[in-house]
Amino acid sequence: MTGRPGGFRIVGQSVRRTDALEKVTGRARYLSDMELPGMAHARLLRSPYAHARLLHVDVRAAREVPGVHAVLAASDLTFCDPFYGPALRDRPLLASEVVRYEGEPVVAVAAVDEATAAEALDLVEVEYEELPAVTTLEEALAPGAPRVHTAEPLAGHFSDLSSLRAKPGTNICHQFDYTRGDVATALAGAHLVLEETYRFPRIQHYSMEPHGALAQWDDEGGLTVWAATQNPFSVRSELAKMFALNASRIRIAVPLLGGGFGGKTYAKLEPLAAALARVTRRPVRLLASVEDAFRTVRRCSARVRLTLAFHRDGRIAALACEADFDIGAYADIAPRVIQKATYTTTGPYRVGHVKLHSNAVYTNTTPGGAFRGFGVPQLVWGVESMMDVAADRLGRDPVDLRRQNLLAHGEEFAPGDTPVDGKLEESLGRLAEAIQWSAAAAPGRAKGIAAMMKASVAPSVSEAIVRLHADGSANVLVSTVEMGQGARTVMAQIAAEVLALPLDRVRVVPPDTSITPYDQTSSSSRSTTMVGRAVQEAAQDVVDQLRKIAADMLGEPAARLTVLDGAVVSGAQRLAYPDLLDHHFGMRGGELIGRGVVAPGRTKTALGGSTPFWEVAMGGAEITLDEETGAIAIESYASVSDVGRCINPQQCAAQDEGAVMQGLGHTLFEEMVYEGGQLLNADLAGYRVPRAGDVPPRLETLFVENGDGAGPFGAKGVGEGGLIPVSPAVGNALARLTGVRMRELPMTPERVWRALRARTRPTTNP
Amino acid sequence: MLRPFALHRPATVAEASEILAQQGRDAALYAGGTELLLILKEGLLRVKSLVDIKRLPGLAGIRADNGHLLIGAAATHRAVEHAPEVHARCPLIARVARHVANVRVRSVGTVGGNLAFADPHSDLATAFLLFDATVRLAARAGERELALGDFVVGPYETSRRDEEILTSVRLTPWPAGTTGAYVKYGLHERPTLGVAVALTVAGGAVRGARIAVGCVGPRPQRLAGAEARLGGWSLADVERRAGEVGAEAAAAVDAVDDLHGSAEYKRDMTRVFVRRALLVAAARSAGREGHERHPHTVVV
Amino acid sequence: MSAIPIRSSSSVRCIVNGRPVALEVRPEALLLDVLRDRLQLKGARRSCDMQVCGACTVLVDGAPVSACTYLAVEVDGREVTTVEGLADGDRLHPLQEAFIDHGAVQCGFCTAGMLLTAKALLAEDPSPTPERVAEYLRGSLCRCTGYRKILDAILACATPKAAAR
Amino acid sequence: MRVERDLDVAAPPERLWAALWDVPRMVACLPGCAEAREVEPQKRYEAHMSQRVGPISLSVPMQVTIADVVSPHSLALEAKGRDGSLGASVAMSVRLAVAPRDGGSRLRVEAEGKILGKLGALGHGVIQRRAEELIDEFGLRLKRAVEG
Repeated sequence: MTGRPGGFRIVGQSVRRTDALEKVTGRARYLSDMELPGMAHARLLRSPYAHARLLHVDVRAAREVPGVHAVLAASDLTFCDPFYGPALRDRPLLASEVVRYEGEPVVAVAAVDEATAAEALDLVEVEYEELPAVTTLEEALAPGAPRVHTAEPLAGHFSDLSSLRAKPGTNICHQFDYTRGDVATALAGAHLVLEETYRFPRIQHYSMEPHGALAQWDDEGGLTVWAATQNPFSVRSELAKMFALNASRIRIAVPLLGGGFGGKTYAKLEPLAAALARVTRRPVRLLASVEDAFRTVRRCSARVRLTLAFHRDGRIAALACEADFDIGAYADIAPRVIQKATYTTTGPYRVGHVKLHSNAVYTNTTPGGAFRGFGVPQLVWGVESMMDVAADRLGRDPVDLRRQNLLAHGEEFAPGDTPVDGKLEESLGRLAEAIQWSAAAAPGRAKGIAAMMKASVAPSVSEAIVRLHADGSANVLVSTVEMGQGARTVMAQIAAEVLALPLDRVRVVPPDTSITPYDQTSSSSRSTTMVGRAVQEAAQDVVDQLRKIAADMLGEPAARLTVLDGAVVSGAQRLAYPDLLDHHFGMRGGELIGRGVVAPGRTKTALGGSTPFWEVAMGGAEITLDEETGAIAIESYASVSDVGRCINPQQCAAQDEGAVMQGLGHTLFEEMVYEGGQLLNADLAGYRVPRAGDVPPRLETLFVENGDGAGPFGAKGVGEGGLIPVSPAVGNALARLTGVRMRELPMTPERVWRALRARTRPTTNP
Repeated sequence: MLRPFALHRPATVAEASEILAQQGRDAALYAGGTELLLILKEGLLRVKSLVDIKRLPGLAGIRADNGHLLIGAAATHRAVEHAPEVHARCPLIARVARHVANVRVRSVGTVGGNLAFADPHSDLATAFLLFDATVRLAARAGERELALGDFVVGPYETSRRDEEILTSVRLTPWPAGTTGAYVKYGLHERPTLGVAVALTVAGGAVRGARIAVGCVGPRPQRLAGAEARLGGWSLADVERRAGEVGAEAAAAVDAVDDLHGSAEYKRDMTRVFVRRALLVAAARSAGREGHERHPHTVVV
Repeated sequence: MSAIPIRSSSSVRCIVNGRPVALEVRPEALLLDVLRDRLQLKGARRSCDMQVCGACTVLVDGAPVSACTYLAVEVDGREVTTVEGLADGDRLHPLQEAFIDHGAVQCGFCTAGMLLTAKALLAEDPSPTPERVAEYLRGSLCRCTGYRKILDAILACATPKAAAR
Repeated sequence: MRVERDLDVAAPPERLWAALWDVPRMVACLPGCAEAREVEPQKRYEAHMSQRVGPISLSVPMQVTIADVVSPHSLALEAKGRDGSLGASVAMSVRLAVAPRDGGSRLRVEAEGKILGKLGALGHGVIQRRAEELIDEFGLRLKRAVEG
């Protein structure tokens, strides 16, 4: 298409990140670095109770503190819709009448500085009447359980969730069902039927940068919010509803993010910052602390009951899944998490008979939402553990059994749904080779593997604009958020490749909804595929315009012209871009604007849209165990991702190394611990994230590159997949080492120690 | 964010004590601040004054004193890690100091602050117990010296009176022929368990044993029963029967449930790590260094 | 040393990134806030706010400290180095170069603290083993990279053992 | 946290019961509790509770409500309060049951409580032990008061 025949100039190269220099010199700017003249600082008063009636909120004394600009309680929010939420508008900006989780905001204050704001909050008097709380799935699903919500909230703004199926009279806020084939008959005829239950804990994203927003209203009633968000357009539509404003009057600008991992999708602190800014008539910055972040969003915990049946020859006969996801006190995007993840429970395997059911269950805990993997890790933990249980029972090799059941390249995931776009067998083969599966493990060691296949969000829209300036440099306008994943670098690479420009002639503009075009979200591993393709199209649009101008100048058909090193060439003739623009506009000025739109639209599949690509990742762990303490050590880990093509191999490796380590976190250490409705470890003294010392001595990331991805140059998404196989790979290795099958995460030393003590029979594994 | 306070920088211990006596619970002693500033930021403690004692003359010193090792309360962990006097007299303490918390806390945090805060999940107090540590408390009225075991009375609780200042800790170096080890284990920021052991061997037999266990309970403790069991054992006995001592220690230790683990688990880990620590000490006594590596475990 | 307590502001003179600085600071002012809000040195960042994560690491007289839990008055008479002071003009510090080359930078929120901690380590031990580097970074958290590339970058800046002797 | 204790008292059940029903006096047996007074007879009381955990002092005006009485066998009360400066809320429910035993009586104490806010999370692990000590001391003082 472009570039030198047979290869690429920039795509496929590990070019330096375009933001690396500013980041190593301390010049990179994040939300917390932003200040505006007259800016007020906001703080929140949070509920100490998991569930309580708000009898009385008295903010009078707080308002009297010198330097306080505004103190808001729910009753003051008369100037806006006080509810928000992407799936259900069930979440109040400030608790009204009832608090539904410990840490829910009750009062917000904006003051001249943080100290004054804190002083004011000390003077707020709140009278609570404690109500019985449900903090576990068991409590929430018990007959007659206290209800977290009693009123039906308004529908949110997502079409795929327009028909949320709550179960009236219970804490179930949404149910998902999917059936294919006839599971009952398949089970009856199966050779082996396994039924097991797996549990996944509540996990905190722990982005190094907590949430934050800075809001300012202008004199014409327009609103600007600088937000640490992964999807500015969702924030915009939330604020548009809340303040009854046209989208065109709202501007969401996004600086660099200090990590996201899904925790910064959808509105979080932006509505409160905007409300405070409205009342104070000045810019208001609301920065979350780490403790606040623990009370803002988390990963949904889950209890997953799986039935997995096999034919005698090892083929999967049927799969049934009953999953309960604990989504906390407000829905956030959890309804989509549960249906999207549950729909792909069968992962990379061919399963004819499938019956899936999942519940999104409210509890009195921090709301659950999106988190790297979007519900899939919770299910894969169970399914991939059971693949090994099955291999053991069938006397089969775990790699072999998986290979037998893998979907083929081009095979539809489900009838009418996106065909498999990678070569799953190749991934499995590469993995087995990388961890030397066929070689016996050394004494005291064991290996385990796991595989996963995940859908990206659909329907999905990404748009891009490429502007080629008169001097031959270019801007790429996209709303992809740079949160560490390297998207800005990758977009620049794609544009530079197509435009035949050096990388330093291309600059990607930071997201700003009033300037950069629509993009649904920077999540779901979708940016390289969707936005990347839009950038490719937009750049190609510019190239086509250039060739047309050149064709006009040269009197040659445009189709015969190519671009090379910043010029359109035809044989020995070379027309540099500035000259072409000069000719076109008749002056040194003007610009060529290219446009790219990627919008696959709706389909008739179960969720109304077919994934634009399949994210495929497999992982293999080799472990040792301190049998006396129960502590697992990961000696070696190999991760294989099918990415179609690496646009930037170093950044792909960086993504997967990070994903594996984050996966090790929830596999071995991480868990938000509640007692009596109180979160006990909302800080790093009690919540343990992986450290440098936890990196396995050998950590390898491999990529399958067949150029068969749906994205630009045959690339596709990466970033979530690497995290997902970690838990079952480690659990499978542990089972092979000890005969002990763990079914609950994290596999902390104490939990493994207990399991080892309860062990009744020695391992039957090879 | 910290709420306002006045910062006092007294020139003498007497002056510092005077301020403390006048202000009582409205004043807090400040040295490294690594613990104090945290609870102040969290609003769990509100004071009108901080009394900065780290500049008091001599308080940061580390020196030999009549055969003992005297560590000034304001000496940082980092200073302890590097001090030649510590390496010469109580080398285990230098090694323990090198692994306290993280490098930033070690740069700033002080020995006195660590002991006086009495966080049950701390390394130093456990290791100090092995050196029959005493602490010196000074006030206007005079000084007193207390055994460390009498000073730390519970979690975050010491017998320091409001007007008293912990000025130094005195360690008694081990007799010749003594080797020791400190082993800590844990997943979280602070250890789940710390075990310090020392064996004095003469004529091929254990003549004295010291075992201290910390972090698992309200305060670190010496385990006399377990120590006594080792008396007269040969190094071979220790290597063979260390598990018995571990079991004895586990039975004697006071363990509590917390986020670091259940009391039951901590008790069993006491068994495991007392044995492991004894094996390290015994191997060192026999002139062998090197030990098996275990996850989440630091051996010094 | 003075018997008169510091109740309001006191004057602090120090060297920040090689330049003399004189400031009036209140006793309760934290070094991190003074650096970020008064001196506009935004490279040190607040994350865990409890000395565990290392995002706010700066060097005081060469020693790494958590600026989030460190009184600004303490830097009086001392030398402070922040990430902004690492490069020599336009010439990056070798650690900065190595972090870029090894892809050790992702979101960048931990980067300043990582660089300064690594600088302190290499000053103390120019030829650390990989284990020593990992151990020294115990209090330096990164949620993006998985650490592998950070460790590689730091080790690339170590003096080879033979040369160090 | 939860604490359960059985305590033998060398006094007849009636005397023990009478001592419990003297709520201000009974509440004052809890270490750190002072200024106990009656607000509404046999229904609502007030007391002030102070506790120290190292450098941290908790000072809470408590409202005590009698939740359930099965005279002369058992008494359930609930107490709650808040330390505004620490942002810590304390909530307790205590059930005291009296039964005859070997000529004397046996008092069963079942206490359940929580401290909400930062202190509660931070003190997790420490608070359980402290609560046990408090209930033990409460039992001793009550016993002394009744037997003496």
